[in-house]
Parts: sequence; C-alpha cells; structure tokens
Amino acid sequence: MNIKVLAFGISKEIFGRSSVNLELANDATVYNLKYVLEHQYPRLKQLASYMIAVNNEYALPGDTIHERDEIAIIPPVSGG
Amino acid sequence: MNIKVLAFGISKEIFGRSSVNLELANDATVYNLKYVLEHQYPRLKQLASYMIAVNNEYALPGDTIHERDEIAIIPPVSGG
Amino acid sequence: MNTVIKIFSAPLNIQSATDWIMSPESGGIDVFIGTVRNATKGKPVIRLEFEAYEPMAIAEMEKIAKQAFEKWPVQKILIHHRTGVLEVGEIPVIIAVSAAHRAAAFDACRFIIDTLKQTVPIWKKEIFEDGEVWVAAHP
Amino acid sequence: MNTVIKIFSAPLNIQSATDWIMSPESGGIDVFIGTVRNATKGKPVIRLEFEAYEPMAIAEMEKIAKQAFEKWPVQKILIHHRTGVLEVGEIPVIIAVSAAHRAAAFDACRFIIDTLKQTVPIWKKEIFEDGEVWVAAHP
Repeated sequence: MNIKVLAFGISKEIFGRSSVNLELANDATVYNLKYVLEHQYPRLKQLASYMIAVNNEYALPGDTIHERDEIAIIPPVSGG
Repeated sequence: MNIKVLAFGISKEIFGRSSVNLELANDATVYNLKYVLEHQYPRLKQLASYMIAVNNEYALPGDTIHERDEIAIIPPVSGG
Repeated sequence: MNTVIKIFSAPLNIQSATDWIMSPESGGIDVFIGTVRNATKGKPVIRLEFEAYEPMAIAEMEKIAKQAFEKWPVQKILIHHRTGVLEVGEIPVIIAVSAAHRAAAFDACRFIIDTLKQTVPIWKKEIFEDGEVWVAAHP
Repeated sequence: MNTVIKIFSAPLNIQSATDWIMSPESGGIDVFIGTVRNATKGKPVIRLEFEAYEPMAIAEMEKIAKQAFEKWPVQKILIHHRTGVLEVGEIPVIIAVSAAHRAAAFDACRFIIDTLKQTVPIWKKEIFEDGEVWVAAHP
C-alpha cells in the first residue's frame, strides 16, 4: 500500500518537504514504518526521539497501519 | 498613659466604633492591653483569635507598649 | 525587588496588571485572580465587603513579596487588593508573578496568596439575604 | 466539560481569555501566560517560530483538559496557543482555569502546562543572530 507521512518541525527539514509518500506492506506496523523512514532518512536516527501518530493519536510500535490512515511523524515537541 | 486602639472588621462592631481610648500603666505590655480590652469588651473572648499590632507589626504578648505607638486590634484576617 | 503592591477602592483591572508584569526577560507568568463567588458553603452570597488596615496591609504584603524573592528566582511581583463593596463576579485580588522559568512563578504566586490569606490585615464580610458575617471571626 | 481550546495565528489576548474564564460560580482563577524570553541559556533570542499539527494538537489539548477535570474540581479550562512568528515579549500560550477554590485551579493549571509541553504536537524554533534550532529536537 502507498501511504503519506506528514512532517512537522525538524522532520519537515529532514524530509525537505511537509510530507513523503512511501510503499509499505499491507500489514505493516508502526515499527516497520519507522524502519523504512530511518533507512531513507538516516538523520531521523539523530533525533532525541520521535513518535508516529496515526489518525491524530500517538501510536505504539506494534500498531498496524491502514492505507487511509492519517500518518504523521512527531519529533520531540516543544510547545508552550 | 492614654493609648488609642484602632479597630477593624468584627472588632469595630464589638467596640461600636473604629477606635477606643484606654488608660494603661506606663510599662504596660501587649498582654496587659489584651486583659484590659477583654475586661471592657468581653465579646472579644468569643473570637476565634485576635492579635495586637504595634506600629504596623504583629506584636508578641511580652512586647511593651509606648504612649505614641500606633496600636490596632487585628481579628482573624480574611482577605484575598 | 521589582514589585507593585497596592490597595484599591475601585475595580481591579486584569489587563493593567498583566501589562506591568510582562517583560522581555520573563518566560513564564502566573496570575491568580480571586473572584466573588455567588455562594459559600451552599448559601447564596449577595455581596462582599472588604476592609483593610491599609498601612499595615501594605507592609505585610511587602514582607510576603520579599520572602517570595528570597525563596524563588522570580523577577516581578504584583499584588492588587480591593476594598469596599464587591458584587458577585467582581475581583478582590490579583497576584501576578513573572520569572524566567514557570516553576518559580507558580510556586511564588501560590505562596503569596496562601500567606496573604493568613497574615494580611484585610477583612471580608459576607452579606446573605438573611444577615451578614465577618468571615473567620468566630470559631 | 466547559472548555475553550484554540490555536491562533494572530496575537493572543489576555483580556478575552480572562473574560471567558470568569463566572459567578468561581472563587479562584489561575492563569498561566507563557512569554517569549529574550535569551535562552544566556544566548540572545531574536524571535521564535511555532508550528502545530493542528488537529492532533487540539485533540491532545482536549485530552489534557479532560484529565484535569477528572483529577480536580475545576469549572472551566481555557487553552489558547499561538503559531507563526513571535517576537520577544509576545505570548505563545495562555492557560486559564477556574474553580470554586483556588487549590484546584493552581494544581490543574500547572498540570496542563506541564503536560502540554510533553505531549502536544507543537514545535518551537529559536532564531538566534547566528542560526536557528528546533528546540529539544536533538539530544
């Protein structure tokens, strides 16, 4: 399946744009997504940490991703 | 010596006015003042507590009172 | 000590308090606003009356501000207190504290209102439909 | 739950926040105002830029407000957060909490800002004279 990953803050700079499209296996998990992302954008590994959000919720590594989910990469937040 | 005692809140109601004048011995202490006040205004004894202020500071029972001191009776405060 | 401590007989103004407290050096500001509640222990309150022993109240509030500056790295402290008749919804007190970092502002602001309520010679009378009472006067 | 949670690209207004939070039922209001400090770790800051993942940021702030209502007897919660370019002295965030009694307002307000800084997807870039950095991005 093809998914789009939204990017913000430092991750937008790492991607060079505000979203990227990726090919993932149909039963891919958040863990698999992070693996693919870090392979294509190794600078992600230099972040203090980052999370994946699925449909506006923080996701766990084992959570499955579906084709129409809204996926975003959440680098360390610093609001307030 | 003759001293004036300022009154606020419930103590103003107990005195029936915003200050009272009292005769005290020249070496009178805060303790002596409270004794005289409670004798003349027994309703003071029904208060949860009260303090005497001398020159805008809380005074201790053993503090001596001087004729030109600004004396006030401070019933339980409830500002804020 | 960068403080403003005042007693007003006219309504307090939140905006003028926050205008004064803000500065380029501060990162966090905590503001406590006391308001007149329409009930106390379930009983409807019509209005409040505040009376202050003004020179001593100012002196005690200055002491509290000094203690706050000694205890926490805060930058500015403002205390505005009302006297006179206050209707429900009006503001008896505004306390504003600025600091480089928010923890000090929160700690100091809370310390100031807690201590003010214990030591500052200001008295509040609650007026009910069927009478009135000086708060905390009797056991 | 009586809440107002909003993200603004225009300057925040303290008075409109406090106007909304005040009510005849409340006795204590705590307001936290974040402001852009002119320096971070001693280094002069020119300006900040805030970016939000807006729908998720709103959802996370609503979760925080819900937790605050569960933990403390509070009446109203307001969270206003800025995005875009902020100069020194401007306001990135206002949090206001009202309660019958002040302890709940203080506790909830502090919980909300502490949690917001940990979980809400909003990012801050500090712009210095000689460069810029996304805060907290790197170890």
